[in-house]
Amino acid sequence: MTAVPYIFTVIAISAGAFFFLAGTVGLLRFPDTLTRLHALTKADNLGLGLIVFGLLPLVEWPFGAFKLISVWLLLQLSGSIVAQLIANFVRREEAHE
Amino acid sequence: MNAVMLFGLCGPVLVGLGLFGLITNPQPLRKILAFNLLGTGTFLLFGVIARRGAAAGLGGDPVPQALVITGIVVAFAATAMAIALLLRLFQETGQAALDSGDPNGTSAPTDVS
Amino acid sequence: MSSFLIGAACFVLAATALGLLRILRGPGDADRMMAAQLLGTGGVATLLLLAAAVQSPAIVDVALLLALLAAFASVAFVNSASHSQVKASPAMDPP
Amino acid sequence: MTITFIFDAILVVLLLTVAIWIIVARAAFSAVLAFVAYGLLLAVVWVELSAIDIALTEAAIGSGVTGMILLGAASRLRETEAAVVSAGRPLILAAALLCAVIAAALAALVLSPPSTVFTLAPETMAHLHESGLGNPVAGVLFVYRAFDTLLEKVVVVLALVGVWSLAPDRFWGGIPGLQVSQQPNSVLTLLSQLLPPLGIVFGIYMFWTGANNPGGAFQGGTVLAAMWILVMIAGLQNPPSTNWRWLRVLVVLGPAIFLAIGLAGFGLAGAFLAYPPGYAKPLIIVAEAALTLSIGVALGLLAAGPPERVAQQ
Repeated sequence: MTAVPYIFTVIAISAGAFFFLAGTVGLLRFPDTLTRLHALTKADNLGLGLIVFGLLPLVEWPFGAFKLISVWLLLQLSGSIVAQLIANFVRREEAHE
Repeated sequence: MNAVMLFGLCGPVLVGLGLFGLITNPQPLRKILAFNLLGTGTFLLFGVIARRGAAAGLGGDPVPQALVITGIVVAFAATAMAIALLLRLFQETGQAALDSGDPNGTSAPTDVS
Repeated sequence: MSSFLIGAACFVLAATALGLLRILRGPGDADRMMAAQLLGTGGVATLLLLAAAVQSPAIVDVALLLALLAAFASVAFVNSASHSQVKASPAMDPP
Repeated sequence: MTITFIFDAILVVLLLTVAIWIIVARAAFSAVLAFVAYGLLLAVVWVELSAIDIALTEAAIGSGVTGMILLGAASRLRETEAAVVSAGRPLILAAALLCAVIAAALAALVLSPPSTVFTLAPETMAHLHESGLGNPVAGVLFVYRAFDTLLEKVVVVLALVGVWSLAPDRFWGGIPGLQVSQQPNSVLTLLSQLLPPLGIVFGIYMFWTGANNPGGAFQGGTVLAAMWILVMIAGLQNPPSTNWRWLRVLVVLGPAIFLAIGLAGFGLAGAFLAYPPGYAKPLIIVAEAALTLSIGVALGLLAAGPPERVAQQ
């Protein structure tokens, strides 16, 4: 393997890992539930997306890559829907108080 | 100290924690959780024994691994059954506590007709 | 390469694990659920990195399974929590 | 100290932290949420112990059906928590001492390495090719310990009978009291329209790949169950009434076919649950296919709980 995919992988995965850290810091430091939800979706979309992107040169084509991309798409779908569900729930909770 | 020993220590600690929760926590739901914790600790011990038996190109002895899978299925069935029993108790008596032998008699009225 | 991947897995696991402080602190159950959700995503990323590090495609199946069921716990949470929400609200202002 | 060891150490610390929280948390609901996170970490632990089959089982059960049942129970029982009297200090101290002694004894046993490592792995691999299977764990489950596996599936059916029989007499054969979403919520509807087709494909893949790679009937069936529950929670399909004949047929179909294959073993191969030479793999696949379906239906019904409404005629 040449060095170019290596460098690409290292950069993409490091960036992805950074977004996971950012997501956690947001989850811990943001003041209220809805903004914390915002931090969570960043880790979902960008963190995992970049890691999957970085791993693509390392897996076999086409099935390995297909599975990796499916993992990411599945988490995109569930992540966005869970964010909506939790936001609705929090709003109803506040309405009760 | 290697990874297998690390998980080998984790298993007993989980067994101890689960047993502690099972004894001290008065709520049945928490007892069910503690029981599951105890179970996973035991499964981890099996996993460590399986990992030690790695041979013939396998990462672990498949016999204990298969035992653990059977164990997980049975533990799940038992948990589902226990939860259903607990919810039924709550429906009947309006509370979800086991009679702790409280001398003040605050336990559920037992009028069997 | 594989030690870089496992190192990255360590980092992601540790980072998302910090989020578990939200499970301990709360304050609301929704915050706790979000921490569990973040751990789910982090767990999937960790498994993908591990799979690439030890070159075991079967581990990707575990990640795929977790990704498929990622929304399940949150759906169950919102569903059961909003049931007790509805039950709790009439009790606050008795007729 | 390798990087893998550091990873395992982080994992163990996390697992134990979450485990302690499950025991000491004040509210049952947050303990249950921690239990969901615990199941997830445990799946990673099983991967680290090179037990992918177990990791798949734990991931499917722990993050799927168990979490859902426990969350439902915790929210229904929330109002009973205030009345709880916690245990006295002497009891807690005595219990802590007892548990510490037991944990220490177990740890001492684990850490004293046996003089000869006992393993059945070479034996398993030596005869696995006769079954035609490539996954040693599936080989153990369906060839060497087939009787245990048969009984395990029967346990699931018995648990379902047990849950159903907890219904009050008037609701016997009625509709399970699964809590269904109260907001006809378009997002949840969208999810339960998009996810189940993918889940069904993955469930079948799990069962199919289970012959040669990690996976199998139980993992596949659990995914199917989770998808069915999702559809029921979203209100796209009502829980079926439990006296529906085909439902009951589906629940016992898998164990019945497995038992029939086992009984046929008397005539064809000379022993209960023995497979005739050359036909082992097709027979196991047939049994596993039926079991996947039955487990999916049975687990879905276990999660839906005992009947709480009368079935409409």
